[in-house]
Amino acid sequence: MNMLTSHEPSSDAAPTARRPGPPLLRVEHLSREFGGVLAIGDLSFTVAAGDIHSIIGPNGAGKTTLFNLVTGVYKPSGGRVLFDGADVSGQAPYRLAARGMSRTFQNLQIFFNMTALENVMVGRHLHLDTRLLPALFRFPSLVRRDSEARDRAAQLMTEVGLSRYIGADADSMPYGALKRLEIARALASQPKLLLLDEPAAGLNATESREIDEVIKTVAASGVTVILVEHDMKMVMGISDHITALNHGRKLAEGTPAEVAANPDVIAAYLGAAP
Amino acid sequence: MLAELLQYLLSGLTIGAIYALAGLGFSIIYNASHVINFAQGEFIMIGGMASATLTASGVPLPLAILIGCGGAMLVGVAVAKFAVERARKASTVTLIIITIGASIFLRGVAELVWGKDFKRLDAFSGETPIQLFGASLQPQSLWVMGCAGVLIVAIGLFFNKTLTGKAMLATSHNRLAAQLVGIDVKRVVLASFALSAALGAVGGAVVAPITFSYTEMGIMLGLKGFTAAVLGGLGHGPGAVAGGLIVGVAEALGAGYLSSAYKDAVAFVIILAVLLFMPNGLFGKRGTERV
Amino acid sequence: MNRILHGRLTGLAVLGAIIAVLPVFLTNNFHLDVAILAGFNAVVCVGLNLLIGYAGQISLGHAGFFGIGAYASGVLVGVYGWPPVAALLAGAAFVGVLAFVVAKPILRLKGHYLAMATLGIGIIVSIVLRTESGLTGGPDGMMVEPFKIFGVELYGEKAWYWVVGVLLFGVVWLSLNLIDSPMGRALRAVHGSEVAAEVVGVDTARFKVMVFVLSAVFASVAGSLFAHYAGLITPAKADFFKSIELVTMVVFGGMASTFGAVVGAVVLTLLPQALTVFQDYQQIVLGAILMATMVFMPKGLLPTLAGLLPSRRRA
Amino acid sequence: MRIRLLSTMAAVVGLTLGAVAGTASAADPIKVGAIVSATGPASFLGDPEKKVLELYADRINQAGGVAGRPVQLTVYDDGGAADKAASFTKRLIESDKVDVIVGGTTTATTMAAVPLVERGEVPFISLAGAVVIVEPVKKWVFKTPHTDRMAAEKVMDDLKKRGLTKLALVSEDSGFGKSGREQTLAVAKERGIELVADETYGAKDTDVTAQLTKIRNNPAAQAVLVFGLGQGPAVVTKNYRQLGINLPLYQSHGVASKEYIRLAGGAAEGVRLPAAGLVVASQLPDSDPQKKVVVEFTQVYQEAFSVEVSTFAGHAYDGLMIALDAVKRAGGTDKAKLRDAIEQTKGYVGTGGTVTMSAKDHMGLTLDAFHMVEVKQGDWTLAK
Repeated sequence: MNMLTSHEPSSDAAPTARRPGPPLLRVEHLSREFGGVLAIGDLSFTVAAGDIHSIIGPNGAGKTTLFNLVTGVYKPSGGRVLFDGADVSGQAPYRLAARGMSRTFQNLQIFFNMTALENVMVGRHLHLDTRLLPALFRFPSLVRRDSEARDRAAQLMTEVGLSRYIGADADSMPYGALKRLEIARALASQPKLLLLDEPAAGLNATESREIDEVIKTVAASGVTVILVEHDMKMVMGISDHITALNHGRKLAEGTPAEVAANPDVIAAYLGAAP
Repeated sequence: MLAELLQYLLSGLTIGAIYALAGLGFSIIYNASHVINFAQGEFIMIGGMASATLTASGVPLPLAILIGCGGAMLVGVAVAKFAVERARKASTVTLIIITIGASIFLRGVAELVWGKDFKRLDAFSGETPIQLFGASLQPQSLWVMGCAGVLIVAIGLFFNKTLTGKAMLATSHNRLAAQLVGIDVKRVVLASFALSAALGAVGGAVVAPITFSYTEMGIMLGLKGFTAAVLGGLGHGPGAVAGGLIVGVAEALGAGYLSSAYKDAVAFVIILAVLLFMPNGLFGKRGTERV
Repeated sequence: MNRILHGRLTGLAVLGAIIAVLPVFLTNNFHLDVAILAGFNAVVCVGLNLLIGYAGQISLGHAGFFGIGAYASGVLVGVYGWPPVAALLAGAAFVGVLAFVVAKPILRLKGHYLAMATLGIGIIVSIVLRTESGLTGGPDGMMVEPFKIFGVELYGEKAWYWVVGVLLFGVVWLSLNLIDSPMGRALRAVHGSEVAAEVVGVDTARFKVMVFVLSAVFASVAGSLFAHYAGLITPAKADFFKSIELVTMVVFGGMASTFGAVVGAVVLTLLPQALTVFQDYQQIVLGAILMATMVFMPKGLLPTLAGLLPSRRRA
Repeated sequence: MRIRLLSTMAAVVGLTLGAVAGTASAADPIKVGAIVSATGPASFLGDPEKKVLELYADRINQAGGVAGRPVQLTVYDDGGAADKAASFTKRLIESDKVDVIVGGTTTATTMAAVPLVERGEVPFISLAGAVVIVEPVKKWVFKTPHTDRMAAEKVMDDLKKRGLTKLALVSEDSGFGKSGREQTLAVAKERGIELVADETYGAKDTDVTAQLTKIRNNPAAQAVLVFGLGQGPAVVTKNYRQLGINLPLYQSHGVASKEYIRLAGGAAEGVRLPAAGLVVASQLPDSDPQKKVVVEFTQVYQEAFSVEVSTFAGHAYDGLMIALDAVKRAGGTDKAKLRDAIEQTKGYVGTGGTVTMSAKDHMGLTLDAFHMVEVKQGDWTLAK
């Protein structure tokens, strides 16, 4: 497992027990309710920089809600989210993106009114000239950077295995390709932290494996990944750390092996009372 | 002073009752099909024109209203079947344009059938004003408020007590689920148009003795109905009724105490103010976006 | 990239050619007049299309901004003796500020609620114009003085044709530039998925406000020039029906297509004039055409026609 | 290829525009253009006008035309909108190339057309009521109906006769209503009548009780005058009775149509207004020179359309007849000569009265042509 993060300079003496990096994301006593129903309750955990950190739990455990809270889509009812040392609770998603956070969605959120390439180019938004006047009058500097962005987007699409869709309209692409398109778009913003919400859902075994590879490559390039996924084989295979949720509360956490052995987790998945 | 206020209130409630009926029509169709039907005002017009012209040619009033109602329902079903249903997947704006196209078309036909002049319909029970604490009320106002009240209660009972009504409600909550339990969603849409058309037509018939009927009578009434429906929260029936009454009364008070020229603006200022603080209207559900 | 650029230049060339050649076929001033009106509508529609077609935000009140521009010119020039250019700029600035102030709260609304709010603003504007008759001449409108710049009076359909032609060409050029820029993509992303745009750093509220202001300013400038050209403006130019007409042009021509907006504006400006032959059937035919087009070509005229040519990408 | 495509497109556009323009026929017709408000709030003025123009153009053509030339009539409906009227006027002048224009149902549509006909140098006979149309005199602009100033004068004279001096005014916010309001204020000052209330309403309002409530609560008011067109005054009349106001109610000549009585119903009983002799044709004394004309016109009109004649139908008839009479005298359709001939109209007896125009008077009617009428049992009667 530890090979996955081998790009990190490992100064530690013990080669088998990898020491976690400094925390990139801290969630403290986070809670959120919807009309009196608690979706997330008093949840705390830490994600170390450079890790692939998975969130697991049965349906309705609050995983997607947690993503929405961390990325600013929802505002927390209580608690805090600290990202890269700063309290970012309740900040708008675009501000968090500027701080280096990006994500994909369980229900695809593709810009179907654009080409695949343009979808990825939107991901470059933070690194481009987005002022009105240069756009209206097509300033040369804007055109130049835009053209670089186009090249970079094409490169990213190739990296996630979408080279054959570079000229395609998004609405003509198959489901599996769109899943990767979201990853490419998220990567285009050069995030420090990437949150992937069920990237393998709805994919067949071959496609899942390919996604698996993509995630590993991403992590290998130094991006911290938080993963929500139902495919246990995948989760157990690539995670450095796992947090298990049930009914919006933390059930267990630890290495894949520790979590897999936790009786509460087993009970939750088998449907017994926690 | 009090007599003056009462006078304005009565005027407002009368016209507000018509707005409420129109707003209810918007809501029913919106619930069934998520379409804002800008031809709602034309249903009102059909009711007003049919009853005015038919009674003028000797048809007894109740029969004339019934015929107007039937005609409007047929037209409503036709709009649903030939325009709205075929464009189910179209965007919101496209659907708005389709119903606007329908309203222009219907006005054109009405002009051809009934002519361009104003029609008069005699008040249902005379024109001797009723004196009420210094305010005077046309008997026809009582008809308007009474009919609107009865219809609103009847619609409420229909949705909550009958199977068809419950099926329509179910469709509005979850179209797919309704389809899965065997509700014919297409028929629900047709029924909603028929029902809205009937509401509009009765409204048009009862208000005609006050406003006269003419082919363009539906434009402003329809617009105010939309305002009422949005004010109450789209798809919320009682909300639309409340919205209609609020708009009507606000207009009358605005005309009386501020300026009659700005009375139409009053309604729109209110709705802007409400939407500023309640983006889903007074009683609308606060939906959270699912991602 | 080349294809998009290529499509843009081809489209601009065709538009330029049509504008340049058209006067040959317009045999009298009335024909020029209709062409000029179509041009004014097209300018407003290109701007409105940025808002509706590209950013996906509906406005049923844009005629209000057109009307404010028109009346700003009419009143400032006619009553206060301003130079027309200054009046035009003042009108545009006022509309810009007004649009900015209302945009923030309004653009939080979605779908039909947004439609209602913009409709309300448009109606309030037209009611104010109708009522403040001391300045605006009331429901029957006011006369506007001719456009003058550097002491030269712009007069006659011929001259105005070229002014509007150049204006339209310029506005289309600006619009095409904008669409194919980071800001343009951000706008389209807002339409595609607001939340997805946000998580890659797009401040959706800012861009929605910006495009709303921009399209309102386009409308105001067109309104100012229209007022000088027509010589008579009425509150009807700012009312609900005019707003609906503008939206219809955009949707009819094809949303999210700059040239579609132009085509929609031209066709729907000509249509009522052509339909006067039908006399009493005019409304029926107009209504039927609107319905039929939208039912059978929900994407609008130009994208549907472009789709019939398989090798071409839409402009 | 592209050029051909372009030219085809341009040609199609041109054809569409030109479709209605028509081509000149061998008979060289007299081209009469008309803009009327056949729809919209003023439709009960404009619709009869349109009917009359079409009816008489037909009748004249069947009788062999004017000086051997047929009349070719082009009518556009402006829906009561000033800007549409302006655009149709442009079309009549530039595209249809008419010799004379009749119309402008309302003051607003007329005033929108005025600068265009002045610039295009086409004789223009308006069917609208306000005095601003012909005062100051505009070279190419004439009108057939009585002015609002005359209406105000007639009403004030009637007030004085009844010993009333305090008047409440309710005017429409349209061109006609506004001009009428100004004239009323001016005339009231001249004749020593005090205006104690000055309310307005919108042309499309369906409820005017708020404004009338204020008047009802004003103890000074002795009579009420309404200045408006179309259905608005009927709404005012109905609301007036609903509120139980018992003061004498006056209307302007803007409602001199049976349509008004029909719409207002019983509420119109006792309403007084100044109107042309046409509405009381059969009640006119035989000595009245107008009698023959108005009785005949009434007969023709009612035979053709089986509806009651209105003064507005009469205005259109007068406009068309004055224009064609001038064509005869001018010996052709040269616009400048035609204009001069219209200005020289003398002793023409029409439905509105006896018209004698001059360089200073482009209407040519006197106060005598106006009759104060009162609604009694659902019909017009000459008021004493």
